[in-house]
Amino acid sequence: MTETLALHDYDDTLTLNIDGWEGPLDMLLAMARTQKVDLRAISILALVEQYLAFIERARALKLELAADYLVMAAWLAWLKSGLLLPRDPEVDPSPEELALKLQLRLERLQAMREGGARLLARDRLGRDVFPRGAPEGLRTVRKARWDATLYDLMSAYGVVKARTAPVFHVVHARKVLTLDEALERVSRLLGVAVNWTEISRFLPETDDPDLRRSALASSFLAALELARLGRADLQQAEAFAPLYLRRV
Amino acid sequence: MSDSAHDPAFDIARTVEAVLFAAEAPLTINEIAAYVGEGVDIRAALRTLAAQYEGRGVHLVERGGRWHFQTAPDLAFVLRREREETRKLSRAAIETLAIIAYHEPVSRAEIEAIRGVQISSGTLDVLMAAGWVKPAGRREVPGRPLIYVTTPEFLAHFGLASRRDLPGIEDLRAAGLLDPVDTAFDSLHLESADESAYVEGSEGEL
Amino acid sequence: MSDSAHDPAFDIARTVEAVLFAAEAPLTINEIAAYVGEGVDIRAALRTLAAQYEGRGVHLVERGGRWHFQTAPDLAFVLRREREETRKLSRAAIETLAIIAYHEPVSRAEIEAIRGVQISSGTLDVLMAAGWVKPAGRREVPGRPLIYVTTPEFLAHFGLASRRDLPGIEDLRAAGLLDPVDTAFDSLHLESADESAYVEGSEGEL
Repeated sequence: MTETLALHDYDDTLTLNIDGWEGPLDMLLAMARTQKVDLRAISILALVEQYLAFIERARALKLELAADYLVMAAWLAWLKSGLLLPRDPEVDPSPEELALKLQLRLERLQAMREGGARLLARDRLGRDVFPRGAPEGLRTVRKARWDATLYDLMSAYGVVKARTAPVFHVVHARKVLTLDEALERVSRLLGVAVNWTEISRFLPETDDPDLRRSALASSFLAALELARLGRADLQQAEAFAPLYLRRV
Repeated sequence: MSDSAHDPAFDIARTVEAVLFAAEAPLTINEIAAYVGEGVDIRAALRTLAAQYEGRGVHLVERGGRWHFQTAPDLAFVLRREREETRKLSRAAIETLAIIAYHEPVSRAEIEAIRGVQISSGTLDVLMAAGWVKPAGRREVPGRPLIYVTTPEFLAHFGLASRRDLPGIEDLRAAGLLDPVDTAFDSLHLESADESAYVEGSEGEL
Repeated sequence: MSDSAHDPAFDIARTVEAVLFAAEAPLTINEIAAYVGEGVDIRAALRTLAAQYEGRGVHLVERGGRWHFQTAPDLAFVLRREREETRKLSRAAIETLAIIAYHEPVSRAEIEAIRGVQISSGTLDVLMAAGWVKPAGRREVPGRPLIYVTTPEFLAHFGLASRRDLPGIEDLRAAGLLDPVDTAFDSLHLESADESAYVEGSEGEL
């Protein structure tokens, strides 16, 4: 393996170039392949020793190693002792089982590496085989099918007619006492009243302040009108004092 | 196509075929030769290929000294596919269509007068593309505006035997389709006003 | 190529030929039928065409249920364009692509388990940017990891009619090399359990 050790001199610090490997498993696979082509026949113990020897050598050279390489080394050292010591039936899984799993992992990685290489060696589109360089292209002409029903048509026309119909402005019937109503009411109540009566007594009973104000205004006008016609007298002590009416 | 797989002329022809197929633009004989090799009778290979492709879905053609494959002209109609998409008419389009149907023949200015809104140039185009409206001459007034009418396809689409089958104004009124929008809005407004008045009133009573 | 110019099957074949020549991407049979017409035996036409083009400079091929014409592989040396140096994939990318292709659908953690290293962030991106790999939902296990599959473009690029054509996939499957380590271990262990029991037994006799 020493020939794959690439040593670089950076600022007096020796760094082990392990960029060539994609992690410890990859490195183990590379080592395994130096043993045998058929991974099923390799010696895991020999592989472990090879790996540990590599790590030892790297340490002796004071090379920096990524943590996962050291973790793998520790695990393999433990596995090695397990494989060499007399079997302890209490240990589960057994070192042999772990060794077998490591071998299975190496086989699987190797299989995918070969698969990738075989894929890349195929006749690849754009490298070995070529599609048509200047295809005319297929066109999809979108043709709109308009969706509208007779109802849509009718209601649309209704909206147009409604929108453009002459507009009648209708003032909403606010609750008011019209002058005519006030005249009628004040005249009638004046016929019943005997003496000076305050104008508020002529107003209809209501909690609606708007109606009350309207009634007051129209009743006041009605009183003025009746006074003008000579049918009523008005009396007020001073400005803003209560207004009194009396039949003439 | 041919069993002369080991005929040198066939090998040249299939190489030229591949070169022209993969080319991104028509190629001159010199350009083809740059791929296939000098001293090769490209012209003969092109003649062979052109004859082989004759009558097929793809032709080998020469245009101004450059060669390329193109799909057979008689199959051009196949290469475009029509796909129908159902789409809803815009409000402007359906209103315009309704005005034309009820008032035809009408000019654009008349449609706008009835709608009370201008119509964009695309609106009539859409209706004409749908096949429901067509121009029907010009009105003999100043400016000689185009006038529009509905088509038999319009009647067919809306299930009408004739324009007389269009519901009349009275039918529309009866169906509530003439209710002025403003009135409807006002009644809504009043209702909510009453509601809030009621709420205030009840609070007052507390 | 053929003189059966008025044979209906020939007409269909030349129409399919034109559609595939004109197409900018491989087409499925349904897509071809959308142009050529429904109720037409596209499959038979494709078989006819594939046979007609066999041995020529251009081949008709199927890739993942999609059909396209491409130049004959043996003419690569003529057509290969020096300028288009295909960007080299990293070893990580190649292995990851192989793992996805042979194991799909597969999660990132499963890829990492096989490779023994974490996937750097760019690796899957490169494969997805190339259009060869795409996410295909999540695995319903804790963590709901994304799972990845290859695309029809992957099959087209590597000249595979389907994933069954992946090099050596049948051998790998038969050898259990596509099974997870634990599954493989369990089956091996069961087999060898009898064997080792025997060996231990014989040792016991010594």
